[in-house]
Amino acid sequence: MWIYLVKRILLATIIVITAVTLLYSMILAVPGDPVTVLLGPRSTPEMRDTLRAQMGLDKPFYYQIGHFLLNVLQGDLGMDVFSNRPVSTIVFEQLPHTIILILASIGWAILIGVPLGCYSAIHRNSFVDKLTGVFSVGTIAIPSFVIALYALLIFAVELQWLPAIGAGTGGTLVDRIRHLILPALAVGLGWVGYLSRLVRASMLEVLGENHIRTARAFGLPEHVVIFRYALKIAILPTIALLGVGIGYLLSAAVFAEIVFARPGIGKLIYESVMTRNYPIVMGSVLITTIFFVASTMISDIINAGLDPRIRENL
Amino acid sequence: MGKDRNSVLDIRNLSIEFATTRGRLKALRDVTLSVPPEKIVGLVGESGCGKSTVIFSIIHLLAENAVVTGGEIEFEGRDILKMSPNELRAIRGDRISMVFQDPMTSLNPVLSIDTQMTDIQYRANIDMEEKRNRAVEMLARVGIPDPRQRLANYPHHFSGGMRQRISIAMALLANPALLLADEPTTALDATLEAQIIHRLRQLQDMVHCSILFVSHHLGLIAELCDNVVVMYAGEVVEEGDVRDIFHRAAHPYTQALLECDPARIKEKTRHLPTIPGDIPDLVNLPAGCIFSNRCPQVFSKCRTTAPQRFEVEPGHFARCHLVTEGDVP
Amino acid sequence: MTALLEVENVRIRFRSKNRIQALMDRDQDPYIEAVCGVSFTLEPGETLAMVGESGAGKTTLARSIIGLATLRQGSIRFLGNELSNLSDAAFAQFRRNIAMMFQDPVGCLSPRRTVRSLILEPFKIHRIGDKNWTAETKRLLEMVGLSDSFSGRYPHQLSGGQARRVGVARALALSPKLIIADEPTAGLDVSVQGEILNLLVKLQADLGVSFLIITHNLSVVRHISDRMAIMYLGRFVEQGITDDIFYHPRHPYTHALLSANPNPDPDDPKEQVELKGEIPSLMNRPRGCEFHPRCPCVQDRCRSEAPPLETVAPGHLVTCHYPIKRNGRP
Amino acid sequence: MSEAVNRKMRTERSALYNLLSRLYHNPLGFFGLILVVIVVGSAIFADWIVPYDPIAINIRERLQGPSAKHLMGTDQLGRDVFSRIVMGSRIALKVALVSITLALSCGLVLGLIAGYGPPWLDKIIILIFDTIRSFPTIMFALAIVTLVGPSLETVILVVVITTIPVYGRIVRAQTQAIKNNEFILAERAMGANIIRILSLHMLPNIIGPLLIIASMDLPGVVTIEAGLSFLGVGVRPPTPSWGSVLNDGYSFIRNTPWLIVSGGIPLIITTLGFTFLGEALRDILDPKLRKDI
Repeated sequence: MWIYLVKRILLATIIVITAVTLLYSMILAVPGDPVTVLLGPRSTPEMRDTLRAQMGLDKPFYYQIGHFLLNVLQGDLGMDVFSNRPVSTIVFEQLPHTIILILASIGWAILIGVPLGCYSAIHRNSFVDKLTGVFSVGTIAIPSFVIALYALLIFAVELQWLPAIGAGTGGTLVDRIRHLILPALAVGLGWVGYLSRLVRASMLEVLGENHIRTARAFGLPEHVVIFRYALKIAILPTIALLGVGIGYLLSAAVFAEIVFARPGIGKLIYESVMTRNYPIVMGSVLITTIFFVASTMISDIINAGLDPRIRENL
Repeated sequence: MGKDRNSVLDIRNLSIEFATTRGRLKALRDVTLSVPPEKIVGLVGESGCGKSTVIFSIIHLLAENAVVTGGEIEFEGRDILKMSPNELRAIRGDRISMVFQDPMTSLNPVLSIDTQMTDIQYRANIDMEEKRNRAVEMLARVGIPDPRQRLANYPHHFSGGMRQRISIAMALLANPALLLADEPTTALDATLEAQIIHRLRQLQDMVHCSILFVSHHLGLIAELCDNVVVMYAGEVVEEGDVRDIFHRAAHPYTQALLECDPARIKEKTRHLPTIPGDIPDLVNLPAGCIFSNRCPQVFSKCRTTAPQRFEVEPGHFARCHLVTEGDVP
Repeated sequence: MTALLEVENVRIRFRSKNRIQALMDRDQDPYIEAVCGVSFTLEPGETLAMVGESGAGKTTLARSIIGLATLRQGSIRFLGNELSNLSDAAFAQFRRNIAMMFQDPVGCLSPRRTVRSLILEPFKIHRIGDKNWTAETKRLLEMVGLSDSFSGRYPHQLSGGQARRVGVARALALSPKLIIADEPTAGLDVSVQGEILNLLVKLQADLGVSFLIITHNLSVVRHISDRMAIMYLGRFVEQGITDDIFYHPRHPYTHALLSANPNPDPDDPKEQVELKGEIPSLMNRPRGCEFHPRCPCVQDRCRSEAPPLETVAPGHLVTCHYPIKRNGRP
Repeated sequence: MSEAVNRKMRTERSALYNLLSRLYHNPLGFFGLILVVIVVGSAIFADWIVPYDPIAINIRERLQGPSAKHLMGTDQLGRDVFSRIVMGSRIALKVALVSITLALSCGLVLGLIAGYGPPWLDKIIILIFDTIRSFPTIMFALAIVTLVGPSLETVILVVVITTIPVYGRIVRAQTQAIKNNEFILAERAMGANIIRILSLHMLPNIIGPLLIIASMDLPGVVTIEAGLSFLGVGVRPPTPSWGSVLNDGYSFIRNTPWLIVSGGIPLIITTLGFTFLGEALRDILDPKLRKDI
């Protein structure tokens, strides 16, 4: 098992390093001079030169990448020119809100989606199965920010059941949860359908395999066949896709944070884009990418834990 | 034909159809066969003759689109076709157990052999340790080297031959009255097949269960089985003691099948005998005998009326007009 | 006259571990020896059968002859010309004379193309232009006993037997001198098997094609092959004239293989020679004679020393320290 | 030979006919087809359908609800929302079709190379795919917009870069699955060169499922374009895009709900339409693909 672990961590670091290099080379490939972009046209040449030297932009390409990589490894993502606070602290202040939102959305999506998928796989073509089928295809397709806007319009603005703005920071726990419901609903709704379709499809495939027929031929109780023999295999592709799904969740979270004016990394990036503050943008994109690569790695490791075949093939 | 007191399993006039887009496929028609206690009955026939459908109907694990349109399967005094799901589950793995054809896919890939072999003993109220001991003992009997250590392994640690031995061990663990074997050695090499068949024969003498052994390999059937049932395109064309079938075959299909087997042809020949033509479409069946379009000795009556099951000699049945009318060739 | 095909000391291996794994466990050899030192010749119009169990390397050897597997060592000469070191272009003109039939009757036919285009594929590949294609398809289909109505069909609309015949028709397209048939009877019932084998024998009689047939079905080999070779773990343990080997098997493995093929007669059970254990994995090959862990008449020398190749009768070669004595049968 | 040619013609026409009839029996699929026809129709005939000039400002009639005069009401600058929505469909489909064709072709080529080419090349391509895939789409889009500035071309660039790995991985998986099939070995044994094998034997078996997946991917691409326009970093105003209508709707949510409602409807119609149609096509054309969500 540990060989698999080492290999997987190695792969994750390589992806992160390539991501960093890609991001950084994107900055340098920009037609205009990043510094003028940053300081705006009215800035004097001296200001631009000092900033350029400060950011080491005058050095050769690979040196800058190497320098940037070294800083990243030490957790230093450079300084924010506007508030001259380190980028990493700014980004890490906002990250927890986004993570809470993502965990809440994926949480309720799993709690409802997975059992729904199992049920519709076991009771194929039943009323529930057909209903979830249509419901999931619909919710997967409709963009999450449209759902967010409609939810905001109906529940917050018209019916005013739930707060429309902010994350209720500083308020009581109940208050914070009330602020969390609508965004989590908007981000997670598509995932209920996605997970139920996924679990249903892989359950149906596994239930058709020979070893399940063997289990039934030995008269094992149906619940043992379903949960211990079938679900344990059927859940593997779902876990793998959950790891990858974090990327889509992060995108949906950006919209939810903007629509519901919640603090978080999405809102941070959005505002920095408006002010063309690319260090912050790059820093947050980098951190979200690392967060994404970590989550795919974790889901692969969980899969290896559950499936001996993955664990042992070198 | 009253109740056959001395047989473990009695299938009478079993007919099964499959609902397909092209219409109702009549997979089994009026199948009648019996399995005497502690005997090995060979169910032989070429692909598409319905021998696997018979096996799966006994354990009632048929595909969703299967419809039983008639007949009964009497096992230990009760008709399996009329059993409730719970009653069925009670006898599966306890009184009837089964070994499947493809060893690579018939064991759960993510559960250890230990889990799978102790799970199937859920009926015996003995503690886990005792269940493990019984599993280890049975694994040793089927020829798995150092079974105690191998118990913790997963299926992908074993070769095809080893996995089939494990399946046989699992099947015989509960001392069943009837073991169903669906071409268990077809996927294995010849030398391995010989070992497993030899081992199966020994275990059968020890466990005193009867075996219904499905195969398309005539040599295997001759060596292993006491009785033989020959099937063609969904019908039992001949049934009898192994010497009846191999030496005094009454049905033209059985005779042709035996002729075609290259192992039986003594002198070397450049031209191998074959049975020309194909199996008829089982959705819209031809009139008369099912083998009429390929039978070398076909005559007018064969094309009009279907022959009935006829006892050629005690315990030897065939379904052919030649047998009922003319003398046996 | 020169032999049609001369294979000499051919060795083929596959990389079983990629570079990182190979670094990690140095003790294990990162390669699997699929074929280790095989030699045989094939005369025009002759049929050689290669028999052996899974993992013996039969298919790998056959594929190396037609250039689908690269040789680590040894040579393959076709009508005197060396094939093993030819570039693809140079190899192409020999590909017309060697055709191959594959194990899966339906799987070896490209799924989205009609039978007609499948049969004409060899002509298209070798850019042979000047033929009336409809007549050519008709001719080839009739040669293998299929009516012209099949030319519009797709592979998934064919039965095992019919697909196999299309495979034969495709192999015959450029009227080759050698056809390599990998398990021609696989997946076919006994009653249909005969049709394909009779077809191959008829083609040999009419066109003088020589066959290299790979199979594990011994009873078929007895009837249709002139010479046969038994392979075990990538080596020829015995080769010779078919009747010689069937009536006077000299290698214990051959004897076990022949006896493992039960005789379909309840009153004449053959004396069973049951081998011990399973086919060892190619990763860690046994020392000395590689058959010794399973050999019923193993002796000390077998465990340490690899047996030499011996000629026990004209054209009858065995690699065994203690070959079985010739029994009484003629 | 002509007999064979028109037999092929007849089979093609009848194939299309029986596809439509089977679609008719699949209610969801047919419903999807109607929605798709509406969207595509409005995109093609936009100039004729549009009652008002989508950019014409008319402050007096600003923020009106739906009325006979303005089917979907007017926005904060008094522009007719219905005209903007209909013109918006042209932008949405243009972005979707251009980016999907580009992504599909690049993905196809890279996928084939990765699947059929030498292992070291496969590893490099897969590494690039995994890296791009590890950027959340919107974040990556925002990063590029920061550098290059918002425009339609940026949106297309972002969509293409983020969707190439999706198609690339599918093509690679299929190529590797087919590569070891015996019919490819048979072709190689007959001496067929790589080009012939890839084009005549590999591609036909891959294109079918790939097009179905592309049709189901269309909603995703439309969503990205609308999302970026909603964030104000996509299409530059005043060009009408569904996202920008929603953006106006969001800023004036307390004044009128209609902007959001009417901005959301076309997105819902398009995404549902293409998804239902894609699902139905997949069930009809390639049932064994069903398990692939």
